[in-house]
Amino acid sequence: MPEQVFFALEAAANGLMTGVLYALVALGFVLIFKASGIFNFAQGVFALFAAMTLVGFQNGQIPFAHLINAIFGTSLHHFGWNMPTVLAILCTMAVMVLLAFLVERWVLKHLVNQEPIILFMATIGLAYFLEGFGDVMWGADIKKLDVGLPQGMSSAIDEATYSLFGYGFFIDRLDVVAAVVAAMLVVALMLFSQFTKYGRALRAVADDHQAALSVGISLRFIWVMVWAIAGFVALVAGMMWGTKMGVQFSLSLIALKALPVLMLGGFTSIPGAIVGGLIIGMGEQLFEFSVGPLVGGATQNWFAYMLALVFLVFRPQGLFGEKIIERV
Amino acid sequence: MAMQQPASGWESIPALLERNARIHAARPAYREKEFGIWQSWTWAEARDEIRAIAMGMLALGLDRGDYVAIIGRNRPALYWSMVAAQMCGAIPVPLYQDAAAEEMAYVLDHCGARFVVCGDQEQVDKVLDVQERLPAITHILYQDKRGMRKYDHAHLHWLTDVAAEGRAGHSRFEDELAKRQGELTYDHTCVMLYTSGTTGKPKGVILSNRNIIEASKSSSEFDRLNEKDSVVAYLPMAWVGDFIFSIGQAMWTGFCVSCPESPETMMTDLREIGPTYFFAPPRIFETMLTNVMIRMEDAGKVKKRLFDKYMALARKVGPAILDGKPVSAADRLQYRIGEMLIYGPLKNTLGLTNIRVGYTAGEAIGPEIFQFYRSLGINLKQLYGQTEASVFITQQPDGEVRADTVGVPSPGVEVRIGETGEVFYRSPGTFVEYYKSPESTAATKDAEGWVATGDAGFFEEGTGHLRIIDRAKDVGKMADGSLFAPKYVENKLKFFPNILESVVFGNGRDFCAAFINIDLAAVGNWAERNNIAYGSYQELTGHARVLDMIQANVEEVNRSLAADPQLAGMQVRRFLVLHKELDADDGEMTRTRKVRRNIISEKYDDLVTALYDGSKSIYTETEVTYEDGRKGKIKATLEIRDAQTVARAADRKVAAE
Amino acid sequence: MKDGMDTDAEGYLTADGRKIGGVLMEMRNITLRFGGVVAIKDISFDIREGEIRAIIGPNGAGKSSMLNVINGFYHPQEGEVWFRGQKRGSVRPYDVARMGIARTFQNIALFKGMSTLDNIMTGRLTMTKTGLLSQALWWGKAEAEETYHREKAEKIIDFLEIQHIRKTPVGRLPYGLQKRVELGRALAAEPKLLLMGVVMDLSDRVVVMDYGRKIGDGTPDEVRANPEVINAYLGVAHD
Amino acid sequence: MFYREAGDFKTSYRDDAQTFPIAFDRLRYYLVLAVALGVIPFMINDYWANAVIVPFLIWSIAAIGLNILMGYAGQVSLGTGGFMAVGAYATFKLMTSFPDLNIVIIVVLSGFITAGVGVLFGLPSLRIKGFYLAVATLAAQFFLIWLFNRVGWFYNYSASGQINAPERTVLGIAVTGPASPPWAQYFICLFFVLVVAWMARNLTRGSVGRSWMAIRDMDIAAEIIGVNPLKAKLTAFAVSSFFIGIAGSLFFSVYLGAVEVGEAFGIEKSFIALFAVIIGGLGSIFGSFAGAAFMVLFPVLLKNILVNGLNWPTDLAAHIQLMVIGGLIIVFLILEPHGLAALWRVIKEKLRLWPFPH
Repeated sequence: MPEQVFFALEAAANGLMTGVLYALVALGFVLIFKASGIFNFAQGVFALFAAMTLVGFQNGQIPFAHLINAIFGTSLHHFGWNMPTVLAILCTMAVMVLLAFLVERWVLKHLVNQEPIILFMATIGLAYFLEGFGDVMWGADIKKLDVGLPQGMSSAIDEATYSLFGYGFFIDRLDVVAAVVAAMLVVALMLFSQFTKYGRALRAVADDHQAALSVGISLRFIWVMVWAIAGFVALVAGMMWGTKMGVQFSLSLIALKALPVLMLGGFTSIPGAIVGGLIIGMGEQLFEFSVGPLVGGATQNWFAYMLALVFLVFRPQGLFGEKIIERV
Repeated sequence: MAMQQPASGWESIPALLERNARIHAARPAYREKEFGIWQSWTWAEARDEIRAIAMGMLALGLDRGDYVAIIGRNRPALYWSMVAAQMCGAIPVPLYQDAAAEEMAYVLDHCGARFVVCGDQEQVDKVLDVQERLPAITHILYQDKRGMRKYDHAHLHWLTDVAAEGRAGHSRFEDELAKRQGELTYDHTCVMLYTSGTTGKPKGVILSNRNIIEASKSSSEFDRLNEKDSVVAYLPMAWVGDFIFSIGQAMWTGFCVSCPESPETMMTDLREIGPTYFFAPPRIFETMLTNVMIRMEDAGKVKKRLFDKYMALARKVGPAILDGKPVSAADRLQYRIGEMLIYGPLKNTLGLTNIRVGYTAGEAIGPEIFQFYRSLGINLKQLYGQTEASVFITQQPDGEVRADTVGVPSPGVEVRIGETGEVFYRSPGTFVEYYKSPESTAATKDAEGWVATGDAGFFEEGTGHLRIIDRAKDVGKMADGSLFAPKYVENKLKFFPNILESVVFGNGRDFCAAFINIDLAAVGNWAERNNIAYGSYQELTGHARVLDMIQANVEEVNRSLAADPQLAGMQVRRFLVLHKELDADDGEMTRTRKVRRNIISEKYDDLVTALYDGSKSIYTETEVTYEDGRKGKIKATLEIRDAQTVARAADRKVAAE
Repeated sequence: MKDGMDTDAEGYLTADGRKIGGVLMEMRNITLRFGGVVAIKDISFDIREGEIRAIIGPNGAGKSSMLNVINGFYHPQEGEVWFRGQKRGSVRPYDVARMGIARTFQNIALFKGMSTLDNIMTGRLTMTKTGLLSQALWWGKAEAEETYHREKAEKIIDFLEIQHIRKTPVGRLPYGLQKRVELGRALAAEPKLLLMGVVMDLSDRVVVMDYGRKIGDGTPDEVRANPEVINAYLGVAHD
Repeated sequence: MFYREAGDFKTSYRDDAQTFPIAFDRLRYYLVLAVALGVIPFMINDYWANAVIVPFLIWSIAAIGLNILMGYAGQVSLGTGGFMAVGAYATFKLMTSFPDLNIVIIVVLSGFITAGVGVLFGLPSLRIKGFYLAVATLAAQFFLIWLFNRVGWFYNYSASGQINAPERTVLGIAVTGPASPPWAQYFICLFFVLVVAWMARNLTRGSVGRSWMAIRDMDIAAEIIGVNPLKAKLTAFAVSSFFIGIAGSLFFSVYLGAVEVGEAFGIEKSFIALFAVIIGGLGSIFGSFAGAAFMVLFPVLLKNILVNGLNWPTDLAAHIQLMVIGGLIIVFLILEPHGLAALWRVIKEKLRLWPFPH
């Protein structure tokens, strides 16, 4: 039934695009994990927070308006101007760098020698804190994000595929843009880590903290840097997701799906994050397409986790990780 | 002296054991921390254990009148072995477990021990080392099996096996055992204890059942000890005090004897048991106090201030409250708060909460140390005693406790002061004789039963309390004819926490001079707090600031001596700090840690000379014995300090006029 | 035996007169590879009852790998392991522990969050018989079993003279004491064969390894005289 | 106030291994028990039962359950909410299928059913470790919630998708349903808390607990000394899920009465349990209580201050609550990674040594 095959292909293509976005969030995780061994559970909330901040700047929202109103009985909400998108993005970027700095200063510095699992817990705490903080700062209402990215069905793809297969693929232009942006980001990050001094230091840190120190770069700087980069990646991801489905809490849950992506791809592998993202994005679309209707739908809620779980049982080191020889 | 008839009808320790097994059958008799918990035996169980060992000893051929040496740390099984030996009509001879093989050989040879009961492999090894020279030894028994597997077991027996043998053969031995036990009378030897003696070879003091039981009975009554009391047995088993407390009084009253798990866990074990009756030589109390003070140094400011405040209050009113003297209601209330906040918890962490009666003896105790415990509400008292007296000569009754006296004569004890100032006593506890040494016996005990203590002292007017100044033979005259009682000065010096030991010279000389041993724990801690680096004990002893500190102590002693015209002549004019600790292994002290003055002055002849020839420093080499028995030499250059003295009160008066 | 001292099936007497029994464990032609790396190459030797057997060799010679093979942590690609007269199949380490093989490690592997006593008690886990429910309810049987094992553990604590640290978390102990606790844990299992990750100068017979091969086997004196062993330690180039 | 331990010695292993070996602790424990049994039931009212005491008891059970898994066996789980949902739905199905079955039995059976599900999701733990496992447990969380949401059989095909607890009685007194008096709710929860805490204590002090802790501290060494890792991990999952299932069962039947699965057992419930365990202290039963108390009391307190005291809007208070709890988690991890239990241990040590500092 060629019709069904095309449906499936279309679903897969859409999944691939979603997968690119998963991969984007996953990238943030990988960066931080590689450089500091920290499994940053708050990465999803980072994306949410970045998107909220971006919208806030764009719309000229007064930060902490709710809190100020509650304390002083005022009724502030907006400054009354709109910020140009580019400026807003830059401001948000600055906020994310500041955030990275504060996280290092107030959290990581004090947890340096703790076990990884403790650091993991700390990032869960951080996620909670940041979620509450974002809400207090910008309000918890669902916000629309428009940074001028193209949206809606891509008629070019529709026409091209129609002429090729006799079936027009419905693909959102935003997804295409996201895929391109993600690809560019990945390339940029790879170039950064291969060819710049800081990039090399970052890789050195991943292998051996002492060695990195001997290169003459402070560990703390690298941590701030890497968290800032992760913040930047979160901002990009937040922009894409936010444009796609509005800025709201569920954004951070979707970002959580980067976790199974990582489990598939391996925590330390950038290509792994990309491939894992694509597999999961595509897999969950196809699964929903084929099995979903039989079991009541909404299988995207768990498919990614289950896939990762089953996969890991057979290959605990992930797709790109090396086999671990345990020693005693 | 009138011979007391057995008041009780129980003429031996085994007889008392039988009585306890009947009237206190289910009450705890012995406890020992082993395998993590307090293993306990009731009197009935203890009786069975002891009988089993006794029958096992019979199976090995133990005869009436045989000597059975016991060597090891305090453990129930070793106490049982002593009583088991008594049951068989043999005589237990507990030995000091830290004695070197040579010392032990002398004692084993002297008493002709046929059986030796050892605590563990270490003791067995020592006995095996000298066994060739001691043909009398036929069997060696040991309690702790560890490391013993590879030994030739022809004459070696695990105590548990011996007891099992006894149990297995009970039908064969029961009659014999009953017969031998029945033969025991008040005049049979109960135990032979070797006194370390400050000079010469140890002497075996023979104490009869009468001695031990009468002494235990009257002393138990003196402090109303009963079967509900409990003691921790941790002092050397060879020491008469331990024998009286852990066997004599325990058997008489039926109280429980608890043995610690190991020397390292002693303080924890003490705390766990929380004894009601406690004995310790001044040294232990001093260490305990030092530790308290050291630990409190690290306390936070608030806590430290609280502690200091309430300790000051305790010093002021504590002893009075303990003695039931009138104290103002406000102070009483304050003291009660202190009890809740400080004294109570402090006593508890030290394990002294339940102490009803505590004793210290053997040496003079520092008044501050003594008062510290008294002020906390611990009924610590002093007694004066000797092996030859079955411990008790004088004791302090409740309510008449002071640091500088040793109390009034114990019940049944007569005390008189000889012409030379020497103290004599006569009592039911007075020993029978020195074993194989009629001359020594005659020299010590006269025909009427009066025993010379060798200590000089006097009865205080008014209170009737005895005060001891020094060893009688050590009391001498200085060149100008004034009194020289070195121990008195030494004790005053030793009351400073920094000073562990001191030896004062001056007999026949123009002035007094002293050797000082610093207390490594206290001085080391002080050094640490003051950032004074030192690499060794020797380096610490030579440090100028340490010497300054000791000099200040010496000068303070001088000031206090000067207050009393009789003693002012004994002020220490010159002193040095010894580069090594005086050690029993080097023969410089007795096993009970009493200074052997003559040996020291011979061995350190060069140093003594330097003290009196005005040199500023002296180079010396000293031979030392290491723990493993090897000998070595240490070299040092010692600085000799001049301490300020105070003119006699009388002279000063003259000068002032 | 191909090489080494003459040992018959009934065992032999050691220099200090101890009786060594029959073969307890036998390794036959063991080869272990990690990917392309050969960690152990065709090694055979036996261990007898009552014997103190050493495996020595320079760093990286494959001693630890050999111990790991013995206690079932690594599975050799070739060769057979015989224990108490039976060929051992594919086993997991905990099966091996149950067979009566205990081990101490080169780098102490204690359970840091647990006390000395609990660590030693873990040595007796292989002997636990009561089930989950019985333990959850702590009915007679579970408690009696716990007490029984506690008694055994306390004997070991007493033997090793570590009473004073009984309830101290082992993470806080100095190295020497940790070593003792680890030995205690191994002894608590009442093993037939005890593998120790440290050199002991008490051996009856010694296997010498270098680069995964066996280069000597015999009494300590024989081994010391073996030129190949000397070369291995002095670093003469390998061909 | 200060411990008095002199003379408090043990003559048997039984005494030595008891839960509160120190007499003073024992006394305090009996005191708490006396208050719980003899005072609270007479003072409890609707507000206290609903806002504080009943949720505290239920979260204590859940925290003990999670602590078994995380604190004792070292296996991180983010699936507590999902497992609680299993307990709740098992209870619902049992209550509606067997109306005559006693509620106590139903709760216990729900625990067993949850234990089974827990074992199923615990199976991967043999191969997956650390935070890989944490993420893997998210699969349980999301899958189970989805399952109860989408498969009609579980909610008896009710139109709303909700489940409701019918009235059930113990000794003739309603403990579930709208008519149950607060003290009865309190008693049934207290009963389970006591049983669960007692069982958890028994398990953790015996060989099962030691095999868990061995796996937690060093899994390879544990295997070599004879611990079967699969068995140890699965028993931990089973016991943990058993307790969590009981908590979920009570949460639904006694506390909420009506449940919409996504709302009642969402991932944030997993985090509440997780935080309770971290703040309370990993590997401590006392810590589970302390952590549960904190996680229940703190929001109530904060809400009382912000909303009732300062008249701030409820949503703002909720956001601030998120911030503060997140912040406190971090502060705890930095200052006392072993939680309130460790804090208490330190204080207790101080009191035992008083007046000495160490």
